[in-house]
Amino acid sequence: MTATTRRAGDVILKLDNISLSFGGVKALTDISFDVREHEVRAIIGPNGAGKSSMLNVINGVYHPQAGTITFRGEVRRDMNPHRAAASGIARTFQNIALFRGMSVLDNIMTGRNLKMKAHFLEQAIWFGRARREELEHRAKVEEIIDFLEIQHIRKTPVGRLPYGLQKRVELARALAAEPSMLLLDEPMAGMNVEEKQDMCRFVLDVNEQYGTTIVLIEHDMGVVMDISDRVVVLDYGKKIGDGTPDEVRSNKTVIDAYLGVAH
Amino acid sequence: MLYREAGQFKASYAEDQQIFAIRQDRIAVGALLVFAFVVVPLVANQYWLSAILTPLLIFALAAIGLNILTGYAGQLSLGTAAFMAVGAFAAYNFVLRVPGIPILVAFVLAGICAALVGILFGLPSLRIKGFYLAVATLAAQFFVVWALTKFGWFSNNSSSGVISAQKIEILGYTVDTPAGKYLFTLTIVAVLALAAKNLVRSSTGRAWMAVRDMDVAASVIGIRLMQTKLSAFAISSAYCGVAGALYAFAYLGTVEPEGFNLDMSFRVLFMVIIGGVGSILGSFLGAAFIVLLPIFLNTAAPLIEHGLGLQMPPGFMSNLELIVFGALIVFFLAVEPHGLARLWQIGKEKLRLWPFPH
Amino acid sequence: MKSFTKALLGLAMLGAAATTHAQNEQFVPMVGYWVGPYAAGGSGIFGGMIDYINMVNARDGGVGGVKLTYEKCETEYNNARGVECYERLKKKGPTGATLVHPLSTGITYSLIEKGTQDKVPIVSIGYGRTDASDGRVFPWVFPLLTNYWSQNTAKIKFIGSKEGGMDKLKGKKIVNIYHDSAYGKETIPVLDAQAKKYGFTVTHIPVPHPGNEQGAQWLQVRQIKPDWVILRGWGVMNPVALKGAAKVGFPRDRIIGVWWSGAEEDTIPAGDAAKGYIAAGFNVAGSNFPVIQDIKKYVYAKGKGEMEDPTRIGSIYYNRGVVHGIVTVEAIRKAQEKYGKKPLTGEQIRWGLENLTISEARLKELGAAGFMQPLKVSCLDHEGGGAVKFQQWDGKEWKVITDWITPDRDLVRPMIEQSAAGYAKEKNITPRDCSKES
Amino acid sequence: MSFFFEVLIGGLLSGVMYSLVALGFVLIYKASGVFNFAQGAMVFFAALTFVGFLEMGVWFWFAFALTLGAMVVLGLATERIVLRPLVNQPQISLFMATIGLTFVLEGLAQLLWGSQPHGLDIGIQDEPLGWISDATGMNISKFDLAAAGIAAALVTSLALFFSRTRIGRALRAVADDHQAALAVGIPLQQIWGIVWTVAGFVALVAGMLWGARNGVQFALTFLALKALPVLILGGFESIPGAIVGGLIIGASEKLAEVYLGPYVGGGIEGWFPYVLALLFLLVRPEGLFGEKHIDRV
Amino acid sequence: MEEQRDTFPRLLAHHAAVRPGHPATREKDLGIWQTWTWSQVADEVRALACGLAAEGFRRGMHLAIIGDNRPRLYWSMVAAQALGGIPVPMYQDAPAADFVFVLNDAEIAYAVVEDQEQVDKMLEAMPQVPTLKHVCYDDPRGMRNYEGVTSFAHLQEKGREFDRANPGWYEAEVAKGRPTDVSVMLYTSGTTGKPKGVCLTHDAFIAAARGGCSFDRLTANDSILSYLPMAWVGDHLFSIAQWLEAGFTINCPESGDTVMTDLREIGPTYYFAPPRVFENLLTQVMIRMEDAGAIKRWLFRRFMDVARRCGAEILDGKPVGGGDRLLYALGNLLVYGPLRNVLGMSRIRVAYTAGAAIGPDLFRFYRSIGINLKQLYGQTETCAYVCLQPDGDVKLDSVGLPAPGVEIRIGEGGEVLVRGRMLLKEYYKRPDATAESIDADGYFHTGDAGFLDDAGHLKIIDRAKDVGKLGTGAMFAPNYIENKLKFFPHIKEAVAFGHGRDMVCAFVNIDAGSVGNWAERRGLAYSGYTDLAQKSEVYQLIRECVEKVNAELATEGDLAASQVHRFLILHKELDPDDDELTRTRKVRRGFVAEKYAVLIDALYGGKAVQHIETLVRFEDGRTNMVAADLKIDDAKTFPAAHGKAA
Repeated sequence: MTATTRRAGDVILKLDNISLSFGGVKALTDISFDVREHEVRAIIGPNGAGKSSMLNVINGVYHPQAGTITFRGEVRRDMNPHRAAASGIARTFQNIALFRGMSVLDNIMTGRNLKMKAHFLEQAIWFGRARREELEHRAKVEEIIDFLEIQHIRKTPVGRLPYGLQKRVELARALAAEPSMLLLDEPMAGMNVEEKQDMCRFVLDVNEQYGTTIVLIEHDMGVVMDISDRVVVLDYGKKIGDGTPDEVRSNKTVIDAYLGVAH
Repeated sequence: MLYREAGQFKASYAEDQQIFAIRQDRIAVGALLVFAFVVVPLVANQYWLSAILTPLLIFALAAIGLNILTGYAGQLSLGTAAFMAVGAFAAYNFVLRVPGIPILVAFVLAGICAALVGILFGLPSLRIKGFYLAVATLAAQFFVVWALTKFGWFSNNSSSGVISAQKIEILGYTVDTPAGKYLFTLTIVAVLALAAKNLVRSSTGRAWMAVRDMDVAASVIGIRLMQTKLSAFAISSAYCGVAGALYAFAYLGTVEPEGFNLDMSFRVLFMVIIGGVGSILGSFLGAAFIVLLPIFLNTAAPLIEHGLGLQMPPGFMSNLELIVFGALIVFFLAVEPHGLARLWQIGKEKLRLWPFPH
Repeated sequence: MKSFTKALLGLAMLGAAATTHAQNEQFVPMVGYWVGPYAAGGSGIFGGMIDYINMVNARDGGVGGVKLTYEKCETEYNNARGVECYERLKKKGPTGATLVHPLSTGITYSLIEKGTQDKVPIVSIGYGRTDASDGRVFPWVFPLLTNYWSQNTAKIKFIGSKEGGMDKLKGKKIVNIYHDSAYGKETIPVLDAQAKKYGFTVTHIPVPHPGNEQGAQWLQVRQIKPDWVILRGWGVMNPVALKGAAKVGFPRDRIIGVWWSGAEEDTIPAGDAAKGYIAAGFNVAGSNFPVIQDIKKYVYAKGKGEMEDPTRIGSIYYNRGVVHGIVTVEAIRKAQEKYGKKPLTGEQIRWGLENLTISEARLKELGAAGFMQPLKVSCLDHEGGGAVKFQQWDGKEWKVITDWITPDRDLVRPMIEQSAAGYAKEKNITPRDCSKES
Repeated sequence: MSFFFEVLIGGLLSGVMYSLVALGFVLIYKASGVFNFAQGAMVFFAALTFVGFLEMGVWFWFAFALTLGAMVVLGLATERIVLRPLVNQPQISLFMATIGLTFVLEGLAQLLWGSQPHGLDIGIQDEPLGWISDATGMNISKFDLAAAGIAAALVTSLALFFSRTRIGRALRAVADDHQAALAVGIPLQQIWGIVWTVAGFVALVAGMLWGARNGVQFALTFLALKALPVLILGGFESIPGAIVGGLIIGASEKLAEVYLGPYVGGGIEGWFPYVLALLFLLVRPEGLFGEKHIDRV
Repeated sequence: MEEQRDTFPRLLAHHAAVRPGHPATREKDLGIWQTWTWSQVADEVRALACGLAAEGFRRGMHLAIIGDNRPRLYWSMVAAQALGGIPVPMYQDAPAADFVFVLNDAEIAYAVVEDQEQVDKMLEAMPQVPTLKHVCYDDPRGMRNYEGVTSFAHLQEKGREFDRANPGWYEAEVAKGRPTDVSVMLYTSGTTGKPKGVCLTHDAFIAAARGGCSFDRLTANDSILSYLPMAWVGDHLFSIAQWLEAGFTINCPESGDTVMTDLREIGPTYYFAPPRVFENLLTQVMIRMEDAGAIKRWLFRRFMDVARRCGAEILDGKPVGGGDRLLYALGNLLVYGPLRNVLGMSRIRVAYTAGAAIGPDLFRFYRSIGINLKQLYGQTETCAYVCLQPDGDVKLDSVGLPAPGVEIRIGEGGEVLVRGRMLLKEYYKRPDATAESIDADGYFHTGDAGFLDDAGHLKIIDRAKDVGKLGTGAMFAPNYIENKLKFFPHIKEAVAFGHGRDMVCAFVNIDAGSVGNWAERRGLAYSGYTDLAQKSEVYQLIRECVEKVNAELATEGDLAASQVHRFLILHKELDPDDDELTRTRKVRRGFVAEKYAVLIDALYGGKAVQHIETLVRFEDGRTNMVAADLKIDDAKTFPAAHGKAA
């Protein structure tokens, strides 16, 4: 996988002094960082460092008690999941959050729900716009299926899939929304080497092919250093490092807090 | 075994997304429809038409309604009968109070009334889930029956609270024979079942299932939880409402609020569970099972009694029937918790793979 | 094993069973209930009716030589199942169903149009559609003996007599505790009309189904301090009401129940709290009547009989069933007078019902003098009586305390005719002209 | 004002009676996550069996023991025949199964003991306490007070059972985490058997009290419906919740019926508790004593 | 003037004119069967040809085509032919190094490849192939940052522009084509030596295609699944020559992994598969049936007996008793029909197998369940067209009658010699080899030993050079023995030795799937292929197979001496990546003998165990050393009984 030049552009997401706590327990303390367009931005840190909480703040599942979020120039106190999705932020979850009762295809199709405009009455008679939409979006979804090489499981209920494939389907669902920013919460957790390689390839392909900005949380340092442009390091809800992989690698605080311990 | 699918390939997404993607299924469904629409009215006697098939279809419709809510959108409801009652009384009042209203319009309006009531009682679903919600829907059950009894307006001040449904008239033709009522019911149920199938295979249905399976993930991909849950309540209730209207107009002819009791809600829920949660087909299978089982047991009882030459104490057979009914339900849940639809599915898969086991 | 095979064979012949009926038989469907909350009533009434029919078969060899047959069908007091039972049984027997006792107001309503269409008389004794007493509009429906409105006026008459005359009712306070259902509400208009007529005040207090808890209602009663309480209860509501009355110290002998509140099943569970309670009834309790003795002799002595618990023979519900049986048999007998001693169709039985007269003398012949009121049905009047007796619970059994008290027909009949006319209008029925009926 | 208190006290006392039924639900839900709709039918079954033995002339306490035995057999059979095959099924399936069980119990009870109602005298009269009436003009039933006392004793003994005995502690472990309980070697099925037995015992007590109050008849099965709002309010998993919920429901429904009922035509007791519980849920979705769940993503 | 249908581009034009709306090509892509009609295909080819022209591709040049069976790659062949160029399809799974020789040999300047993987190989080969300048790829996936390569879409775009700028140019180019022009160059895999480019003319291939189509009455309404390597002559015959001749529909599977599913979906009417595929299918059928319930197994056994008894006869239209016919009809409903359906063979009218000998039992199995499976015989040099088995006259041990227009002679040493229009024009730049294989009479020397039976059917015994003699002087036909062994589902591959020796010994490869399944059912634990192969229980299993073969051989006259006396089970699967098999999965006997000489010595030396270390090469080029102690087992042999001659 040769590193190729990416078109890292302007800052599109800026988080300023975000603090979040649950019933007195501080999850995030005064965190600021930004994400540039088209870059791969990694968030790393030991377990409980607040990485997932950070993503949940970005797409509005959690509401920070303090701080502001600036997305595409718009300053907000907090997001809500629907608005985040509507403004082009998609994500995957640390623990697979697929719709277990549905097939792979339907799962990915839900990713396009936001783009479907047909009224339920039109859908009930399966006519006109509703039918057309279904077919058009199916074609789109098939491209994603092809892209992520999951053709063979298209009609399989997701519950029957092995873990690695479920992760891939989740990525597909997120991609189906054609997001401009993709939040990946440990996309490679629990995978074997081969699956990790595949996932890395997909993440980079997404980034290159669609120009999608990617914010990812990952434990595997090798992966993080290989594929990310810039890395934010969190520890106990605080930011302790920020910069290119090389910079972070040589950051003393980071080494002490994180890289020092065996991972 | 009967499925010969080799050579049935899909050259377009339209073909691939058909409800019945296998040619043999299409033929079977076509044959079934012809049978139901043509052969049954010609062959079946009045008892079968008016006492078995018509209620079966009506309950299937109610079960589809509940299945939309419980099976697809994952919101457990114990208030089905209440929504049916709303539909029945609404249709009655529309026909009564709006002179010359076409019956189908009255049915649609009845469905809308039920939908509105459904939305009202669906509001708690935004905050609460599972059994808490189920028990909350009981409030709808009790409240609606109470209100219909309490306010005489609903029953046109009938002294007994019982309403007599008006005649079904379509384009000047009065539907009053058992076969006519059966066909009327069948048509409505078939159309609505198709519409339900279409809904659940389009974005609305996927949104329901997404919310059912994992609501946080659903909201993160941009599905509005409130809209989705309430739409499920509305559409589900509308189906139940139309079923209720049919129950009054095409089946019993007269209904009283108490007829739409908790027992009926449970019966519909049984249909959904036994038929198969999240399956339109299952709604029909479940309705057939729950409608036919007691009748079968009841018919079989005296025959067994005579056959065995036993003199059972009175009430013995009735109680035994109840026990067998309950036991069969438990048995079914244990043997196939995903319902008859799953059994059907498994059977079909087996036939498709025949002679291979997998 | 053999019998099991037989049973299987029987199962296999589902539906074919109808053909096994011999020809000289008159079929009576027993569309009733033996399970559920109202099973006590259903099992008692159908027990009495079936025992009576069996007794007639055993003692007299049937009616006019025609043997009576029956088949039970469980409705669970559920309209839908009742309709299914009716549809299943209406064509049975050589001539179809003689008549149907749905024993449920809801089922009765559902069957009115079906019975009219199928020509099967619907007989509802002491329940059902009150305005069906107007036989001009409801030729096929027979709410025989008495209806809710009639009995209610009789109750007021009774209260009046206790107070020392109807004029003494003025200024009295009556509370109507009713089951909060269509059934319970049915007498409210009559009571209101009577309150206006006689100048007493009436307060209606509903009890939600099933009536397990009546603390609030009886506290309200206590606050109102009425002179009389009319209890329009159903099932468990009755004993709980009596207990409730005891709890607030309201005298039980000032509570007057309807006949669905006046059976042993309603008083026994209340224990001592029921002592003194008065209820109306169109039949009385007791097993000393010759007709009951005949049942014991011809049925139970041969080891048959419907009642598992023989102590229930002679109870209110059981005897009510015997009344059902008498009415059924007498209607058949009457019809046979006109159409001959052979199995008759529902249409012929309808004539029998409409022209049915059971005089005091006939009652005596039947061994039922004082057991039920004399009956005279006509085209105009499908009720045929309307009187009730009042009975008081003495802690062990019901004691009759009045003779037949007739209803306030002047009040009730116009209400019935008005209601029936409304129905006729709604359903586009031209009422019969009774003067032209034979 | 004394009328208000009379209504309130009457309501609280009948609330205790609701709690008694609700307790059975809580016990089973806590230990096995099963929402046992058959609890009402168990109450009916227990009461009918008990009164059946009594009417056969069996001595009171012996009849009690016999019935308790029957309930134990019933509980164990339920665990064995209904729950064990359904283990790991979704909650709704188990719930449905208990509705099926309701039918079986109803049929079985009436098959064995007939369908007519019975009176039950347990030696406490359901009459006003004279001295209170004299002193305050309020009627407080001896029976209700006794029932409240019995309920209190029952709750206390259950609380002791849960906190002091080995089995009780095991039960709590099971309630907290099935897997963990299994891991430390607690035989889950045995625990469930015990829970159903205890629930059967609670059903018997409730059945005796309710039976003595209203007569032993089919309508006892409807008690389940009275218990449901209590459960919502108190939380499915909380014994104190069942008590407090019962008191709140009992008192508020009586007050509503008396003071609110007349405005809407009365008879609102049927749905008022549900609506009350519903409104309460909107504020606090996990019930009064329920555990708050945070969705972690 | 009568339309000339003598070159492939003209055939394409013919179909585009005659049946423009008829589906010509389908491809399973994005979940559905994307379909192109003949007129669309003609347009695509035209655009492609013009695009190539615009890039400078000219008459007489060679166009390398590498990839899975993709419609666009098929079209490129015709596009090259339209320009008078010569397509050179190559085996897509070969590593870059393997391409170098062919690319250089054919002086390739232009290559059309499937995807990034193949592009990478081309780029890797480029430094050693100075001529290679233009690479065009079909699948743009992952190609964003590649430079110096063209996308297919781009090429076609360019072509359309070119076409607009030069109206009539395409037609003129097509018109310049001559039937005697070389239409395609196929490299023979060659069991020995470097590959040779076989030059085949339009005329040759069209003659072969036409003969085949008329022989089997193929029409435009037939359809086939194109899933075999495009570089293989058979695929070229079916998916290009017969496609363009008959005008039927070719269907390209989604990927190599989904062939079975795709086969089932398409349900082709005309099907070709090498014996190995049929073997694997049967093995799978048997394995899957073993998991079936008792009733199904009983039904299956019962009706397979019926089918064995009369199925093939019914298919051949021979007289069969009424009872059997009835049973067969019932079996058809319950077993054969569903079986054909799940195999995707419901609609098959004609199925062929070739490339290696097929076990008679295997062959009979398919015919008995109503699949008209036949054998054909041919080589790259003969457009895969020499003998065909006619419907209704299928002899299991023969490869059929000479095809229309083919003359056959048996030459010296039993070698089969053939002559006809379908013969190659020459070996590319190898006049020596050309002269060696085509004699003065115009007969091509096939290198196979065989004979014509009384009815004129050709029977092939073995490769002429492989037929050897045992030390005792008895005839030794290793292939024959190996095929017998390979018929057992447990045996995937076998190599028999015996030439010049006293007895026959054999290497066996077990079938991991079949034997694995067998082991699981017996609760036999094993850690991997090597471990499984060396289990004594497995040896026992294989020994039984070997002994059964021996018993058969004992009845086959001269071949009785070829009974396998000793055998061993190899610790690894023979693999094309290790050069042990050809790309068409034929055993490279010499190579194997050399590589495993130590094992052969052990076999003949009477040792019971032999240690061996082997280098294994993985797909990605990595290698690994596998060491094992191999057991050697003796098999029972039987005295020769004179039943029938081999």
